[in-house]
Amino acid sequence: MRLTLFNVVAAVIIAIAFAAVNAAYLVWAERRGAARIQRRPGPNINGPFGLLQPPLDGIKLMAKQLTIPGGADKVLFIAAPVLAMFPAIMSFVTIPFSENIVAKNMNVGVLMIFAFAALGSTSLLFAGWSSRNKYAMMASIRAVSQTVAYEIPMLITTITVVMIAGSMDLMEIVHQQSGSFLHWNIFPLLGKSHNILMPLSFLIFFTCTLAETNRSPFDLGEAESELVAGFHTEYGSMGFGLFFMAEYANIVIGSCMTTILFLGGWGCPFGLFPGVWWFILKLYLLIATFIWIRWTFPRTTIYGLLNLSWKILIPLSLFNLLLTAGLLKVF
Amino acid sequence: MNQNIASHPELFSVEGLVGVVFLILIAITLTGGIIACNSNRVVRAVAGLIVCFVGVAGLYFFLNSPFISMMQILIYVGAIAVTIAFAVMLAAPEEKKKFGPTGPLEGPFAFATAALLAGGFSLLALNTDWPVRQKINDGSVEEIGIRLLTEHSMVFELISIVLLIAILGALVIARREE
Amino acid sequence: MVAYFSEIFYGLISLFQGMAITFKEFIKPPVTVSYPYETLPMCDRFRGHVELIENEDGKANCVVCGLCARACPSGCITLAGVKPEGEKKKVLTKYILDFTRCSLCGSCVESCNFNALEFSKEYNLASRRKEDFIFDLLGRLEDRNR
Amino acid sequence: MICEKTKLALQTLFPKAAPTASDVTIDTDAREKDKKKKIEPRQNGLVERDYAIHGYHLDAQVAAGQIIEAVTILDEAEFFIEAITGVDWIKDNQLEVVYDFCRYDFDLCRVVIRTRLDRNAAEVPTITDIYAGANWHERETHEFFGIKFLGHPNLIPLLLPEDADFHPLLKDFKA
Amino acid sequence: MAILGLYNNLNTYLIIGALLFAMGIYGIVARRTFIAMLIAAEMILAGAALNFMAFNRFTAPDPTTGQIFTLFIMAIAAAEAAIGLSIVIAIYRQYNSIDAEDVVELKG
Amino acid sequence: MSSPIELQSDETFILNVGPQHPATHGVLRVKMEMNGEYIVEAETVIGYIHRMHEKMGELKTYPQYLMNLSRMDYLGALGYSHGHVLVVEKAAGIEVPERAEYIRAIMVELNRVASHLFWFGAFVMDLGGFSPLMYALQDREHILDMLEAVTGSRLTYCYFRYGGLYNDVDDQFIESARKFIPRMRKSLKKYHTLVTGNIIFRKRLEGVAPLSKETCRKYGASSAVARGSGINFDVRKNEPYSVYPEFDFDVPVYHGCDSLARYNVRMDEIEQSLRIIEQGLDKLPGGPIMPKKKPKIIKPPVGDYYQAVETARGSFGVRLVSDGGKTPYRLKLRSPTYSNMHLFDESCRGMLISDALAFMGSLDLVIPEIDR
Repeated sequence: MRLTLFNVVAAVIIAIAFAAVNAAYLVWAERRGAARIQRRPGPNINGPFGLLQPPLDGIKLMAKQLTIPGGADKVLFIAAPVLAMFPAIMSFVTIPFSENIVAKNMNVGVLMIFAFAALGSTSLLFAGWSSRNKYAMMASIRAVSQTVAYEIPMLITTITVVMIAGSMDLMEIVHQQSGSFLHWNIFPLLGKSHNILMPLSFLIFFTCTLAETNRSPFDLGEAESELVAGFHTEYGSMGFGLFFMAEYANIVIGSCMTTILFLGGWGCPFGLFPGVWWFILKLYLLIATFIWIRWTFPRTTIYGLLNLSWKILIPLSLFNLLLTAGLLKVF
Repeated sequence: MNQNIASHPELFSVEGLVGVVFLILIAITLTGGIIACNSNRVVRAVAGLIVCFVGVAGLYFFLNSPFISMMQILIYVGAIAVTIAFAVMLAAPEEKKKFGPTGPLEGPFAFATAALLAGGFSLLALNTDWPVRQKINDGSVEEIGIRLLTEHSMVFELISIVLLIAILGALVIARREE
Repeated sequence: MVAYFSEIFYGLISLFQGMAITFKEFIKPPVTVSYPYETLPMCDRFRGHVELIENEDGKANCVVCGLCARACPSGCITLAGVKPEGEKKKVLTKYILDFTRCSLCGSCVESCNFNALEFSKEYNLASRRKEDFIFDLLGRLEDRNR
Repeated sequence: MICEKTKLALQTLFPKAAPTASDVTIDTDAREKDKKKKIEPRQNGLVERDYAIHGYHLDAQVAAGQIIEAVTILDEAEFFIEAITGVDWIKDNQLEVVYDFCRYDFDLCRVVIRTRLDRNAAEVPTITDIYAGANWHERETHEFFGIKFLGHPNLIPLLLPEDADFHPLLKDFKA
Repeated sequence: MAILGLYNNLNTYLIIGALLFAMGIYGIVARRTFIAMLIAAEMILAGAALNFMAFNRFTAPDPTTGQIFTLFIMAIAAAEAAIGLSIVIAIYRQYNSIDAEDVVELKG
Repeated sequence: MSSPIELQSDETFILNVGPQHPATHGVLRVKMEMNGEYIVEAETVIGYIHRMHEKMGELKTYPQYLMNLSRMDYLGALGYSHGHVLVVEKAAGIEVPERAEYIRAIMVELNRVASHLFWFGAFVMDLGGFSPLMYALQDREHILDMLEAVTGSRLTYCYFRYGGLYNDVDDQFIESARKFIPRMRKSLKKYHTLVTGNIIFRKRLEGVAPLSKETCRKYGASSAVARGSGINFDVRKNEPYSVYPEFDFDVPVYHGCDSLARYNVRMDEIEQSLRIIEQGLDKLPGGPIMPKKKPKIIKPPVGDYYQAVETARGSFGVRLVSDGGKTPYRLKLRSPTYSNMHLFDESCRGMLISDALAFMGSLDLVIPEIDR
């Protein structure tokens, strides 16, 4: 533990850089992707393919004045975006990008990511509360109740995978899926699980990731046609920028988790290039799906969202858990 | 004083860095606690509580139990604190009055009581000869799981029932009168 | 129970169908014109603000009958003319179009019996000052000929 | 069909036949009449209009007190409310309130109910209790003409600013 | 730099636990609203749990008992929070206040 | 779904939706008393962009007023002009050549498709889906290009004249209109797969915002709002005007009474409008577009005239009171959205805010048309 602390500190710094670059260029990717889906060119003026757009946007955001609405709770108002960013960065510490690229492998890595995700949801609450804006308030209540509701099926599904791997160690979970890509948890045939419902499990987990990161079609916290800009209505300047970065960092973490739990992490089916690149490839394919989904579907409502969680996802994931447990016992 | 390994690490060593982190954690815990107990706004008190619990989770980490540490964050911060914050938003949409101590004497009395207790416990802790540990805690989750489902299985079941009843009870109590 | 599962099943199918459509659109080329760098030609009948039509010797066709000013619903047009000695027609001396009030209805062009007014193809009109939109059409005509 | 029925029902409003109401005239005269002649304010009564020219079938002018009665008849015949508006007949020193009704039906029948009010004391009972949709129309007529709808739940300006005290559609209104 | 070695010392944890406990007691006595009291109660539980964990690390013969105890404390705390908050909300509905002083009828 | 709940007065708060709010599509304000996410009471405040078109009508001569009608509803401008020219022609006894009537009908229907397309996109955007708006705008641009080539403007057309049209259509227009119809049908199929069939979309609209026939009647609702509640009412069929009796088309009526029914009605109307355009192009007669004899100054005889037309937003009526002068004595514009919007206050009680805003979207609001 003592020697790894340096690792951790270094990792945090790298994670901040990684999160920032990701946030910036995922915004670019999102805008370009959305534009292509809508048959527009998207940002293409600044730099080649518009690649200078994100840093320029960042400079613009930083140059703006930070306004705090009158009547707002100043301390919490400023603390909320920081609180949003902090767990997102901390979560990067334990994610293994490959055999060697991991800051601090913990034997409770899965749990740690969930714990920090829970910490992140409080920032939404404080952002909404401290803004003294009814829209922000409603949005934050929505966002948090959604996060809480979707944590349950997500945890249950994760437990299924943890049961198969017999460990909460992310490295261990990836190791267990090594071999050909038919050993991945999403494929039920050659792996340890034998559970034919694993693709469904993957779908449930992916849906929950969408909901946990407040992404469309579950972006009730920032439903612009109902609640203006949601919980960050009153935020401008870097406060808004931090929320933005945190959102994309959360997407990256959610995709990392999906990759590790279901898609075999850095495991490569053909071994053409080193594992870390496979990891990155899977990760960004998932993120592309996030973007693709966002620009395809309309938004759900709060009751549709809770119905989906309680009536469909939780029963199915519970059933899946029981089935997996039974199969593990039998084989 | 006691049987603990007395270590005096240098500031600029790895151990020293760990010590600094520990001191920061203590500061976080105590600051959070003070905010939670003294803030004039309920929401800030909740925020203080969250800070305090994150600090406590860090302390657990230093006590070689990452599992409990993560559970602390997951349960206390992700569930309890959020629930309290929710209740604040439901029950006190506008903070009509500042809420401090009730009477002029209640604050000092409370403080005296608390100080007495803290002092007493601390003295007790310092002046006791604690026995030596016999088995090293390696932070294994497996061990906890096995113990939970073998030795403590009865308690485990009871706790589940308590939680279930608590949730049902909470629903019944908070339900709107028809 | 059957309804429950069939709803999930068909719901999922509908979602994938939607994603297939957006994917198909994704691989098609963009259809927009990136405006300041490329422009489309304006159609023949485009109705911009009005301009005076000149005759062969570069003078305005207008005979200062004032029909356009009367036809205008918003009173955008003020014009004046003099009748020089020995000429049959009046000569236009001033033709002011207050474009801030113009609704581009085309009544003026329609009411003109002397082929003196036409729609311009100008659409790049933006300014911070109101005065920029009070057009002196006679002056513009002279500028064009210069 | 429904026109005949409505006509009969509306005729009950005019028991003691006013000259024009006793025998319902087919009015096609608007064009031929001498334009120079001063137009007299119409007497209360029911007129059947030529749809091809005027665009509606029945035209009933009633006293202000009879509005509720007339509208109830239409409500029972399942008419929907099209609009309420006013006309300022400044020369006669009168204000007219015009109610347009129509039916969701292929048996077309457009009915106009109108009432003439004194310009200085323009008051008419509200019909919001019968047609909830009359609410905005009456508010609009109130703010534009100054006609008071007695019993209206919320008679404040709708389109004009909330504190507007002028009535722009009156003929003597100068901006 | 003895202060940097504090993390390896049982007494540090015990004193922090005692301080948390005392803060909780102070909060319960001094604060007026139910929610604040609930927050204080959570802190008392946290103080106790910290003691369990400390003893588990430094003195216990069996390294899991303390952790399991802490887990149970968390579960109890969660149950307590749920019930407590539902009572608070019920009281708020009834009296339109969450101030303990305002709810005088409870005195019987 | 949204069910009315028992409410206690002290638990509510006021939420101001608008005047600037992304869902109101203009300057509209709804003062909502909320209980959590539920609406207890709503009060619509309109009039932020009121321009007193009716007074302008009294002050301007008949030809001068033509432009105003297209400013009322900037999405379906031609339908409104149509109503106005029809009532004046009726009053002044102006004969309209057949070719002009056909071209008017084609143009109005094209404009209706354009308006419905925009509504479709905006409605789905209200529900959070952004891409359909862009697809709808692509198709709409084609219509606008066609209309621009004929009328000279893209949005606020001033194309109809008393007795006829501003200018004639050319072969190029007819060709592009013929090409447009199959293209639009293909797009409609795409929209149905992308949006109508989507489970999220259906779940948001099915059974949401029920609107009974009785409510529609009491408020005088028309267009898809009435037709979605099972009322078979379309001015083009019920009170045929212009050359509409010559066309073979259906009036889509849905009995769902919910937002989905209103959505379906409009989507089907696009298809029906395409049918009308197709037939209009086939039947388009030759001849002049302005009548041979037309009074120089329009002075309708004394009287009271009414004309209703079916615009993209419903039954639009013009009441013209003439005193025989050069300007109308009184010109009342009965705008359909005014009545449709009025429903909202009463109907949205007890709804969730997200449902209420979907409901608002399904009403197809164009604010300048309400405020006039």
